[in-house]
Amino acid sequence: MTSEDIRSTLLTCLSDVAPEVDTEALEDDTDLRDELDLDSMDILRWVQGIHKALGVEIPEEDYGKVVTLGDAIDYVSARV
Amino acid sequence: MTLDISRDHALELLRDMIRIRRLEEKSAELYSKQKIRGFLHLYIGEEAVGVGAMRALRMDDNIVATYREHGHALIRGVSAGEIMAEMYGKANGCSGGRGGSMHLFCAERRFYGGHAIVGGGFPIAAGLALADKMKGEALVTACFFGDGATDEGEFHETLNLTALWKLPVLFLCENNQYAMGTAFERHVSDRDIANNPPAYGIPSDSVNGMDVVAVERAVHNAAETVRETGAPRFLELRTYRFRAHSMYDAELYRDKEEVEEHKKEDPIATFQARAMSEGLITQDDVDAIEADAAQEIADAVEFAEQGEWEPIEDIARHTYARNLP
Amino acid sequence: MVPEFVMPSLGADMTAGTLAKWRVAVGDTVSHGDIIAEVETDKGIIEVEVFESGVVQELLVREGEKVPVGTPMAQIGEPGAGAEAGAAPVAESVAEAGAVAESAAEAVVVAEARAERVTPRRPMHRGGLLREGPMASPAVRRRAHELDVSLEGLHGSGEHGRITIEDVQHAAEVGPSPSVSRDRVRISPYARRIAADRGVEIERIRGTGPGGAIRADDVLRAEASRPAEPVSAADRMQRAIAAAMTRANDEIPHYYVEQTIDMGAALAWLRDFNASASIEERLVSGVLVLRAVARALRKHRSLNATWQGVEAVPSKEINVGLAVSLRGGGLVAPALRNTDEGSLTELMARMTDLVARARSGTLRSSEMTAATITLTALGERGVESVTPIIFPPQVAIVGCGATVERPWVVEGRVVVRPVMRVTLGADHRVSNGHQGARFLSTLESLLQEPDKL
Amino acid sequence: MTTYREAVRTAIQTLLREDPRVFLMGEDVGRYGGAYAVSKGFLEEFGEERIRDTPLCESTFVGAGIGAAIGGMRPIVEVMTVNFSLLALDQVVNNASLMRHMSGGQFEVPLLVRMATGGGKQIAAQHSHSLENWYAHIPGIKVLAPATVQDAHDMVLAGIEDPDPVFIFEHQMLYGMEGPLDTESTPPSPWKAAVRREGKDVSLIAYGGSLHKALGAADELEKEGIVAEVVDLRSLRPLDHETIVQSVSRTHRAVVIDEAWKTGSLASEISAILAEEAFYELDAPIERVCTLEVPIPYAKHLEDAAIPQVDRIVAAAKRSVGGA
Repeated sequence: MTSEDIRSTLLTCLSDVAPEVDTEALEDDTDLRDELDLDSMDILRWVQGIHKALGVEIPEEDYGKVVTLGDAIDYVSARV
Repeated sequence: MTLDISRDHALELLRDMIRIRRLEEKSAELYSKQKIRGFLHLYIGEEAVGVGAMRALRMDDNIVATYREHGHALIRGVSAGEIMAEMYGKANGCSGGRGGSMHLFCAERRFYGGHAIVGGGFPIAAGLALADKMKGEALVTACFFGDGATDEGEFHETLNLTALWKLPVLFLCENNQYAMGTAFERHVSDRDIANNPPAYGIPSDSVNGMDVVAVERAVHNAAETVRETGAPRFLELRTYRFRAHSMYDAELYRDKEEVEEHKKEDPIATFQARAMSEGLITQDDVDAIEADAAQEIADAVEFAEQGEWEPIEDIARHTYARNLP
Repeated sequence: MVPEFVMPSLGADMTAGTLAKWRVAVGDTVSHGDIIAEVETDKGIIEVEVFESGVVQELLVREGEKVPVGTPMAQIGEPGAGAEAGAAPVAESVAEAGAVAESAAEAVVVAEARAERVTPRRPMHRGGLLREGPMASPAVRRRAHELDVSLEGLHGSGEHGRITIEDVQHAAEVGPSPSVSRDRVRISPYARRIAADRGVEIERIRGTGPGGAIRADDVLRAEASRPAEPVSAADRMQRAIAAAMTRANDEIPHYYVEQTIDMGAALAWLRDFNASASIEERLVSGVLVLRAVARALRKHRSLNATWQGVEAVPSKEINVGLAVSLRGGGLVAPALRNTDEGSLTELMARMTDLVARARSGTLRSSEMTAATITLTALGERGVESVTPIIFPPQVAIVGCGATVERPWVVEGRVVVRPVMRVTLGADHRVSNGHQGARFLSTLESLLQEPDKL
Repeated sequence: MTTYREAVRTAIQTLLREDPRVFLMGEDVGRYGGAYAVSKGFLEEFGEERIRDTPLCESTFVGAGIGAAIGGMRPIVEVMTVNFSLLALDQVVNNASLMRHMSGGQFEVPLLVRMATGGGKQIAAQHSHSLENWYAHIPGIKVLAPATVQDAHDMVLAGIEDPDPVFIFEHQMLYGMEGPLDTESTPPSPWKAAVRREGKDVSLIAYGGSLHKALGAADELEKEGIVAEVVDLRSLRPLDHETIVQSVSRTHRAVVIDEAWKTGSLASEISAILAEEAFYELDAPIERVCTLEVPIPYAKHLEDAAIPQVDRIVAAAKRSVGGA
């Protein structure tokens, strides 16, 4: 699975949680919580979506490692 | 044949003709300077008609004139200043600036205009005469018109009506040989215009309109006959217009030679020469008249220049007796 | 991608600004935060910073020119990159962004509200990740700028009303067409006048005259059958909120009591639970508070009621409402039925479902009317204290701030504990401060024993 | 009850008896007694001086009326019909209307001109014109259109009393119409329109011969529950904007009935006034019921089809009210 595939999947999961976000315009260093107005419930749902799609589990204590899209891609790539 | 008039009479006739001429010349100048606008029809060359006719009429007679009527108004007693101011469009003009050159009016002088639709004055004259007749007043309504107007239906209708109803109208045809630019022989079937009225039972005559004394006598006699009989009469006054129809036209319709030929009959020059040759007047008299006329015209221009413009808020005035809501 | 620097909005009431001075030239390298221009607004000259880094490729607005907010003013790109080369991908991506929002627009009330009301938190940033204003790609905006066409009020012929280049060119040819939809209404002059006098929106009147023209009778009928529906779902929602909050503020004699609660036990329990639970069963702290409020209501029935005109009517069930703010603006507070029952995992699942449905606009009507008390948690962004207003006909509301670490005295010693400030707003016609204080006390106790929740 | 003809006659007779300045002239007003028998017997009573049969010269006898009016008389000129008045238009447009203005207020023309107008008697194209609007176009004259027996009388008196030229258009179909005539009371101002029938659903605005068709249409409409207001313009110049606008402000719908051709008609003028002054009162497009844009034909069925009739007015009113 390429980094681009992962990116695409993460964005799809994000769209499920926040369909109004322009995921194409999203840059890798964007703070998802801050910039996209995601709350803890949204983050949880996103993490759950990633788990479902890719089987990668992000524990609660690692939430700090997926603050941006780029972080999340790196995090997932290392574990998929 | 001598003039057979007094020195004073001769001086008056000459003075009035010169007053008209100088007024007209000044008007032409002011038109060029755009002080006078619109149409401007000059009477230069025809002065003997206006002067002779006006002197023959009484002040309580009615005058209906045409759009070439500055001279008629002036001799009738409308001041040169009021005439000039009217041509300026000023409120102190004789028609309050609403009429202009073609629509000079003066109720006080029974001067009923100033009509610029050729032939339109005939019925008015008939009506004025009708009113006088019905009121039992032995007045004459003098109706001036050009040769062109005899083409109009209203000429013939009015001859018919005035003859039928015996209305005291004196028809004065100022035949200056042109209906605007159409020569007499090209717009009238019978070259003797005086042949028309007798067909309606109206006596008619033709007079040399360049001879002020002849005009005065003929009009006097005709007017007195009208006054006595209460019935209409007709006079043709044969004259000639030296200037263009209106202020400027190319005069394509006549030769310069023709105009020059007629200028030899200039009513002022010929009368002045005769009066001087008969010893009635002197060059000093002429000089004095010219000086007076120049002063009168200068005063008239000053009067016009000093006049006020009618306020625009008053634009609706005189449309009706009372402004409509 | 070639980012654009657009005329920023420098105040809510600013619709346009005049470029007073460029502080950069084509070819200059700029960095995030640099002052790029001076813009004159009604309030004066304001220095404007750029949020991009790169090379100024093109200046699109001349000094002295007044342009609407959002108008591209400069293109900033990688050194050496051509402006034109980069423009197309931007156009595509923004069009895509439009499509995302449009799919949301197809949903009912709530989603529609979001699509129309999306507001970026930092509108200057790259034109905003969340769209604002007329839907138009940068290429379209640029063309509009070149042709001096305002996109405001321009009718878009593209998919879902997106403004196309053709629309802009047409507008440039025919001139401005203000209030397009309004002019299309076929209505008699008299009907238009009385509709305005009576505040009847003509867009919502059915015309019975020739060609569907609206006539005076139609206006009077529409007036008689008011309240007419608001123009859009977003407006409708905002009006409903406005009406409810105004009524609450006017009618309900609020009293407030507040307590700071030690969340140490609850968070520790939650951390352990989430570490061992499957990811699908993971909880958020909000669900603990929600359950605690519900359980507290069991003991304090005076707060579990609705106000019905002259008296409070107690509720048989415990249905706690949850305030859900919509990212596009708007607010809903659907109820979780029987909030006091079932396992936390089950409640969490129901809460997740409820929030998702609130955001997609598929709430059930019973969920909108069942609650007696609402929980509003605004701590996500660091707010420490909330003074909420009751949703009529409910009789109470609980506001939670952020959980923050503070010095805390435990058994005579100062320790650092995570604490949360909880505020109860309640209807004084139904309960009193003493009862409210006891409710908060119960809530505090419940949160100290999370395993029992 | 008095006929319209008798009402006009009574008014002229009163004037001739009371004011020596008043006289009547026109074609066949004397021996013949008037083409519409208005002046029958006048020649015997008032004599040839004051009852003047004119030659057939409309321009000159209208112009003579102008001259006589300027000269202090109060002429009543009967131009047999509007069709012949075209021969006198120069005198109307260039002299009667302008004299006061051009002379800066020195001369006034207290002239009254009467003429018959309108179609409906199968007298074909040259004798069926309705050209009141031509006259109503001209500042400096006033135009009246009596539609009732009372107005036929009162307007003649008002026309002579007025210091400006007044033109009265008497619809040829009305001379035989009967109605009450009060010669004692002070008549209302002739320059104001009158609401002949009050209503709430639509204003039928008419004058002269068309007024009675409008009233007939109002009867028909009432059977279908539409209550029409009927406005009689009475004066065509000046036009009473106020009454028209007030009526339409009550009903919000207007049907203008005019026997003239629609193009450039008084109906057009009324429509424009309503658009200018009552735009925000209009709940339906203004309807005009006018004569079809053809010469008035001789054959009865064609003539009826050409000029406004009750059924066309009813249909227009229904369109206006019902949106059908």
